[in-house]
Amino acid sequence: MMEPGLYHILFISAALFFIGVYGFLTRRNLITMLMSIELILNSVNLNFIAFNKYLWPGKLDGLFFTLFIIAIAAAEAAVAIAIIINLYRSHQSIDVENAEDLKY
Amino acid sequence: MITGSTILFYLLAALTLTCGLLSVSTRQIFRAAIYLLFSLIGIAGIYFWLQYEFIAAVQIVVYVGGIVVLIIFSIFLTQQAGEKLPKQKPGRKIFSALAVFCGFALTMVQVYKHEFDFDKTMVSPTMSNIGQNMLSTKEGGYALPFEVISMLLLAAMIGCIVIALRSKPETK
Amino acid sequence: MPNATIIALIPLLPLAGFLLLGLFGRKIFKNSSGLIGTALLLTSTILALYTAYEYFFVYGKVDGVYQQFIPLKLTWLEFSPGLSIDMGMAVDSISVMMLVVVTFISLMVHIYSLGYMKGEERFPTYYAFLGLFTFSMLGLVLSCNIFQIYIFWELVGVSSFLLIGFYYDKPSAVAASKKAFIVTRFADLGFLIGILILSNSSGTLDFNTMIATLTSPDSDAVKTATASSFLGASALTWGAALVFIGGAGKSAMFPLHIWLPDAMEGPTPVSALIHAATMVVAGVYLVARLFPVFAITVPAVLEIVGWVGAVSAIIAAIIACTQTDIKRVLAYSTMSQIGYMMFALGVSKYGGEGGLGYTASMFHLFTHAMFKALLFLGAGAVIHYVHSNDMNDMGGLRKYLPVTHITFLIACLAIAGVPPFAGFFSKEEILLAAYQNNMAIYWIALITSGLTAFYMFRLYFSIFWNKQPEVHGDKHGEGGFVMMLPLVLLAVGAAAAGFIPFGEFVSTDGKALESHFHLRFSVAPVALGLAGILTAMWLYKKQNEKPARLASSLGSMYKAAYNKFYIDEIYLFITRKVLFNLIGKPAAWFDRNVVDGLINLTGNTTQSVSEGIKKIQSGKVQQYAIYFLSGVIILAVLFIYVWR
Amino acid sequence: MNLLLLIGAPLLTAVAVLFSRNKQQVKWISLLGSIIQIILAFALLFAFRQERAENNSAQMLFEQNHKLFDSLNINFHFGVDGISVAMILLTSLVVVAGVLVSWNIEKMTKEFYFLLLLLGLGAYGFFISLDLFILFFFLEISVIPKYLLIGIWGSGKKEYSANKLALMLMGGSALILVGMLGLYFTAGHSFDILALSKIDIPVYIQNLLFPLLFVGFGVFTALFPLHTWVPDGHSSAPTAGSMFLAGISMKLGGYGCLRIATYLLPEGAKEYADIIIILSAIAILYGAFATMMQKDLKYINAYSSVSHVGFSLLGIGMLTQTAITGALMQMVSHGLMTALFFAVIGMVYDRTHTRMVGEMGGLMKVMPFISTVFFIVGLCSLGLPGFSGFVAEMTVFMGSWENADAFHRIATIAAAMSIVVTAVYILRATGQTMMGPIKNESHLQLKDAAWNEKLAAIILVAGILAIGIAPGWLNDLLRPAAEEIMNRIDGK
Amino acid sequence: MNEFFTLMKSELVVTAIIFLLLFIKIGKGMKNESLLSLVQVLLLLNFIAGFFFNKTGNLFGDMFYTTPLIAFQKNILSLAVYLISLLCSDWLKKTGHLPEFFMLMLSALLGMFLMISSSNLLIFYLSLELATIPVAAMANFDLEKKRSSEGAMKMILSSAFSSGILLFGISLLYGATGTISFPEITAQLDGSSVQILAFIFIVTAFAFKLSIVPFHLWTADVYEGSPMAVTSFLSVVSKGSVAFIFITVLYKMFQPMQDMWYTLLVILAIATMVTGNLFALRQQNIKRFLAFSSIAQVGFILVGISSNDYMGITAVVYFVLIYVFSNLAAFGVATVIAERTGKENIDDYKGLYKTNPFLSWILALALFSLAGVPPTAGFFGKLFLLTAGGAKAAYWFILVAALNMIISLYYYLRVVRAMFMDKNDNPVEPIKVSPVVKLALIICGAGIIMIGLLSWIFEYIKTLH
Repeated sequence: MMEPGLYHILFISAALFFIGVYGFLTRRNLITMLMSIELILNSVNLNFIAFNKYLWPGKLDGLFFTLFIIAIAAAEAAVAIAIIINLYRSHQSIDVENAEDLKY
Repeated sequence: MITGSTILFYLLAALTLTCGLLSVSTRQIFRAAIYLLFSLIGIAGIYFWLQYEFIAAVQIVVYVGGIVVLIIFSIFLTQQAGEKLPKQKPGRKIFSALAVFCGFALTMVQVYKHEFDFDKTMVSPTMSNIGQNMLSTKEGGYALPFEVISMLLLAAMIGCIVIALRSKPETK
Repeated sequence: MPNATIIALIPLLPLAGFLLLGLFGRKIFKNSSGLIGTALLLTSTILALYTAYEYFFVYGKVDGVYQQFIPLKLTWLEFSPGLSIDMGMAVDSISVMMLVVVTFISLMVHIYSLGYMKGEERFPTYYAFLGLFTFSMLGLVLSCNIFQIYIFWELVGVSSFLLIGFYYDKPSAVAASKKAFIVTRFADLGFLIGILILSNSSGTLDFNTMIATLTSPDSDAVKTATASSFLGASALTWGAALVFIGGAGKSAMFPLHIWLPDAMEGPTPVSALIHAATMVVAGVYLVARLFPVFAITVPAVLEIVGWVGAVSAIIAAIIACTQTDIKRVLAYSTMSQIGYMMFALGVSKYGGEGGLGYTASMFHLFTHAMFKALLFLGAGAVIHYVHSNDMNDMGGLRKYLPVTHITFLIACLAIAGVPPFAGFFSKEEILLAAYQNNMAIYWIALITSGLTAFYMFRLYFSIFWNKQPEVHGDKHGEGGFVMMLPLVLLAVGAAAAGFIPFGEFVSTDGKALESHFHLRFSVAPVALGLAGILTAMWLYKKQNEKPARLASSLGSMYKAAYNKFYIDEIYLFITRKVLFNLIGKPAAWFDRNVVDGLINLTGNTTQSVSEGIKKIQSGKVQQYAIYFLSGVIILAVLFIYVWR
Repeated sequence: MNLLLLIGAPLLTAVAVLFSRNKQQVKWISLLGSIIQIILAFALLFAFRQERAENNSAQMLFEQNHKLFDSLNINFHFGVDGISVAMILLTSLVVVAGVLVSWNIEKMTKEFYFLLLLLGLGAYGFFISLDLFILFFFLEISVIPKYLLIGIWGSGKKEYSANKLALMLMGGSALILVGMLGLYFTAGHSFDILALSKIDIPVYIQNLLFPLLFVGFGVFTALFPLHTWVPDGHSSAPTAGSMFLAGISMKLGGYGCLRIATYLLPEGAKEYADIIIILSAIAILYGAFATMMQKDLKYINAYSSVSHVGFSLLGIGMLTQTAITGALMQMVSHGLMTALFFAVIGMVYDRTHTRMVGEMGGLMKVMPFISTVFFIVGLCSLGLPGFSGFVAEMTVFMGSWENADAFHRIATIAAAMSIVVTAVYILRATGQTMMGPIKNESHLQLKDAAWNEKLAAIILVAGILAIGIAPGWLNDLLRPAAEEIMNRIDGK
Repeated sequence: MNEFFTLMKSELVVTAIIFLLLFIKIGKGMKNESLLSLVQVLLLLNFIAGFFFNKTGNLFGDMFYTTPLIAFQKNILSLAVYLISLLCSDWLKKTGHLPEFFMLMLSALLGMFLMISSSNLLIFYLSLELATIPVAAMANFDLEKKRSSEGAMKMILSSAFSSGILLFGISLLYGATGTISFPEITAQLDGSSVQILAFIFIVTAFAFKLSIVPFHLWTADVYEGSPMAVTSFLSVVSKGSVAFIFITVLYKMFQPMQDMWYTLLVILAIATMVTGNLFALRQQNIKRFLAFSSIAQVGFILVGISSNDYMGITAVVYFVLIYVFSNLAAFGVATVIAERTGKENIDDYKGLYKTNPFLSWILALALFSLAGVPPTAGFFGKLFLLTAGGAKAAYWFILVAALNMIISLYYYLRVVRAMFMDKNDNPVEPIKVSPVVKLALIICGAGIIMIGLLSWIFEYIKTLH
């Protein structure tokens, strides 16, 4: 076991990022896709905080970035959920594969 | 040397990743939401561990208290309870896994190869520090993003209202 | 000095006639067009005769040598200093001689046509075309620049085309006119390339300068031109040979003669003018113009000229013996006689006594113009009378067409070389020249002259004697004064032209040439001629079975001659099968399918690629994300590991 | 003389047409406008000769320079030399003839004339431009009107043909564009033709850019094997459209090949001259043979255009002063001749409603005027002396022969052979349509040309004869300009 | 403080309009017609206001900066929004949420203004989201239509995914350089692999917004699903703004990596032009058709951007200006026809010229301009882009671009052919175009013809540096 440090956190965040990406690519339910997006954003937040802590503690850029990402995530999630609910109303389903009318 | 702090970190890491993984793999949508919740809590834990308490608090308030609740509500709205999620095609899964693994490997290789210049001071921000910067309009201040995000939230709100509360008779 | 205005008027008056009648003929000069044309040409003829008189007897001879005068020369198109196409007038003995011949024959034809073409719907057009032809022909003979001669060369070609196709609603006339134009055009290609070679070698297009440059053996131009060789012959040889091909085409020399018999589809006076007396001798004239070059610099080509002439002469004579269309017989006869002129040039040398062939050739050209035009006009009168070209439809016409009969007989005697008619003198000189230089050609010429007498009298007896005529419905006699006058005038010419001391006026170097008359030498041709006449008389004077039996006894030879040695068929094979089927069709197919196909293929490929990749836009948002992610990863890998 | 008039006149006419009220107005305004253009073109000719007579030996006369995109060094730089003057004359004659033969267009008359005038505008602008960019602008202006003219008023497979034409010409433009930009950057940011002609461009760049420019312009002028738009485009276009296409548009390409590609990139021209010669010799012969097999009159003329235009390219490829002069003469001559040919074909088609050679015959009897013109143009096409074609072709031959090696000579002979093939197909066409017996009884009722058609034909015939009978003036116009081009090629 | 008002005037004006609309909405509300007229007037004022008091300056430390060129870019966007408000007035009058629509649109516009002016990754990211999220909501404004919500869903999810990747890239870049301000990052760039990775991640976000292949796949679906007004907004305003900031980011922030991004742009430009064109070839729906054509147009913009000099900037700004007119004219005509008849397919346009010559001419002009055919301005725009791209002497690259113009001409001509040449038994009936729309169409038409010939416009842009 090693002393946990920046690289450990970077590993966690990268892993979480790609877990989120994997979820986005494979989940068929729109809400779960949205959840995957949240994971992605959180992994990014972790990155910012870790960099801020270990490398650039002099300024709070990373921290504020995280803060605003959280806020954006909330707004994005809200709009996305509104759209999903509207889609559900018209399609009677939130399966992403049922919304494929627009193609080619 | 194994200290309590180290063990705590690994526990948090394990919680975050496991829950994250379960959240994208379980076929029970409600469970997925709960796993997401725990994963986010794990991340909040890591923030605590890093002594970024303010962010940890925000994380818990906004995510746990806000977004996850929103998601759970929307699950209630759109899903009959107990219904399992549909399966994805194996081909898609395999290809996604491959792509994701490549991406992960690529990123990790680059990150581990890179020599970051560490700052040994390891200071943590204080609350007043954060507060002053947040509303400052000078160099290093964050007043403008603050205003921008307020406009964004306003716009998102308007958008949500229009879309989610669509009133049928008014349109024709 | 020659008067430029007068000489210029000679070709310009017919041109004026062409423009006048061509533009306004059908509306304004509907009835008077013939008279206008004739009047203009009469003026031309008088001017030409005046010029001839002036030239030969007043100013032409300086120090005993006939000089060339160039009273007018305008630059028409300048390529570079010294190299330009000029429009000029060269006045020398042969051009003046030709002026007279062309205007005189043309005038005769104009007059004759007043009667012959009367009542034609396109009467004004006819006279317009005649004017155009006369203008072009006069321009041709006056040319002082090789390109000028080429220009008028083409113009006479097209006027010939127009006149052959005058009866444009007759498919055979259309075909004949096309054939005439295309075959001569093919020959002109040779002429053109020849011009390019000669002009490039000599650095000029002007006849005099060109001849001067190319005949001085130590000039640089000649040295370089003879040094460079292509397919075993020097550039000059090629040039001269190609120019000769042009001449051979126009003069219907073997094997480019096939257009001439078909050209008889035109109105008969036209045949008399163009395809007997004037245009077809242009080839001879051309060789004569460039004679110093041929004789001094490239004697090999001159030898070719001689042989082509000889072969044409005998082949045409043989074919003429078998044909039944009287105009075709005359056409082959023309070809045969031009062969004479050609080989006369071929056996000639430059300067002094050796130049006898040249003089003889010109002399024969002159006399031939008279009697051949007469023959055609006479044949025209006959055709006019019986409405048929076929010998078998004729016979015993001497009572109905007395004037025609007599004039025709005179012409036949002239062409057969019976003394003292014109043909005798010119032919004697030719045979003498051949005898002096080339025995093989001499023998061919001798046989030909016998054959000539035979087929001419075969023609004569078949028309005017032989069987009794069927009585025709409308007897309109011989066609009146306007048709008789030219016959008589030409008959006078055919009878008397031989007494002109031609060598006095025309020779290679302009010095007078004594005409030698060897009785000993004349015996053979005259005897052969008489033999031919008698044979023809024996066979054809009365209707009998002898000709048919003779024909069948000769078997395949007769058949081959009757079918013109299948030369037409060979041409047909080449054009139909080779040009159209082997080149034309594949070219058209290639263009539509390969070249255009490739272009279309590009378009279609684009379309099908577009169709093929539409699946990428699958409508699945996750698929889009996969492309997105793959794009990111691939770009990252490329830029981190490959293009770093 | 102010060259802007040459652009202004057609532009004003086009605008006036756009605002006119009825068909009569449209026609008469167009006619008036095009007559003004002719007057301007002749005024230009005389002014030009006057200047030259007064020993004004500047390469370009009547130069004007108006700043356009100053920072990019793009200017309205106009000026004319002999070549331009000749081309402008050609354009003005074809325009007025085109306006006249379209007199009876009923469908969308206003649009038709508007597009027609726009095409003319493009050509005028192209010929007076001394700035590559502006030249390219005017070149491109004419693509869309062509497309619309064919597509809307055409016949047969008009959409296909219009598309093909537009796309192939656009392809040519694409190549020109790249070559043009290459020149621009090589020359230190200048599009000015005169400036570009003064600098030494490195040989490897010339070898790179020359094919782009030459092939690009070559597409416009039917360079083998990129000529396939010609038969389809010409045969589908309405009469005036074909006249413009063959009479003017193809000349834009030839002019470009010479003025831009060859003049500005002499080393490149030398490098590729042999290929040009081979291609154009193939085009000449192959076009002629392909023509022989055509049965549709318009296809006949279209393929024969491929063949004839080959002479211009051949002349350019020969790189001698006389050959280039001949090439230019051929452009002018072919422009007039082919415009006239299409006009006559149009007249015949309007009456008989067929263009198939086999379905006609003996038309000389019912329409002597049209037949005579048909005949004249046929004779011009086969290079008969007295008509312009002869002068041009002979000049090309004379110039080509100046190259003493076997390659050039064989190419010249091959090209010369086409005059026989040309005679074959021209005589076939005239023989089957104008001569012979009348095949279709209904043709007996047909009328001869109307006044407008007569006028159009006479204008073009006059042009053909003016060159054919007295080529000196054209020679004087073109030769000094060709000499200028040769000076650059020879490095003087 | 005075400086604050002058430098941020565009943003302030837009914000003011948003709040005005908000108060109207919260208050008594207004009829759609009068509200629309009001908004149109306000937008016109906004556009006009953009011409005054343009200065260079920074605000909020390094977060916000503006120059006359940026102000001009903002003005182009304002103009486009104004034109959209005119062109789509038929649809807007009918919609039940007019004030909300404009609030969202103006929020997005505000986001774009801030994005163009941003000099900091944080503000850039925020304004990017501000420019995206409201548009996603707007895409769903045809509430009754299934396709509208599908389009909105695709847009919000794709853009969330894309911003995730962007953020990951930003975080890596932050880790490697320790700053989020553009000039400071420039100083820290050393070309290490993490920076390259971060760069690629960041560029993909631009690529996504600009619909560069292979990040373009959302475009056509969203364009087709959205209301026409939103489609126009997306294809013109959104693209234009991202193109502007893309230039700034590449030319300023990533200047040290210029060799790399030049190669990247070449690859992306070729892929984009080719793919866009190939897809556009067989589209039937006019919106989808214009979507793919706009993808191809972006490929040309990339050619211009690749020049890495002032010429590139000028050419792109100029092109976007022309593109605004051309594309909006095309969308305008499509809107009118779709609103009145519900016909959106190219085949429905057959014989349009017979019944609606005015619309046909405008659409034809627009398409010619898009195809880059003179005398329309598109010719100049495209040519200048290629001229800019040619500065690196990569002629084969220009050649590929030029050859792509052929394909694009083919499909633009397809529409022209349908309108002018093809016969149709059942053509679009004659439409009486309302005066406002007609005015807008005429403005667009005039712009298409005049901008190219009025060369001082280009010269003016050039002087703005």
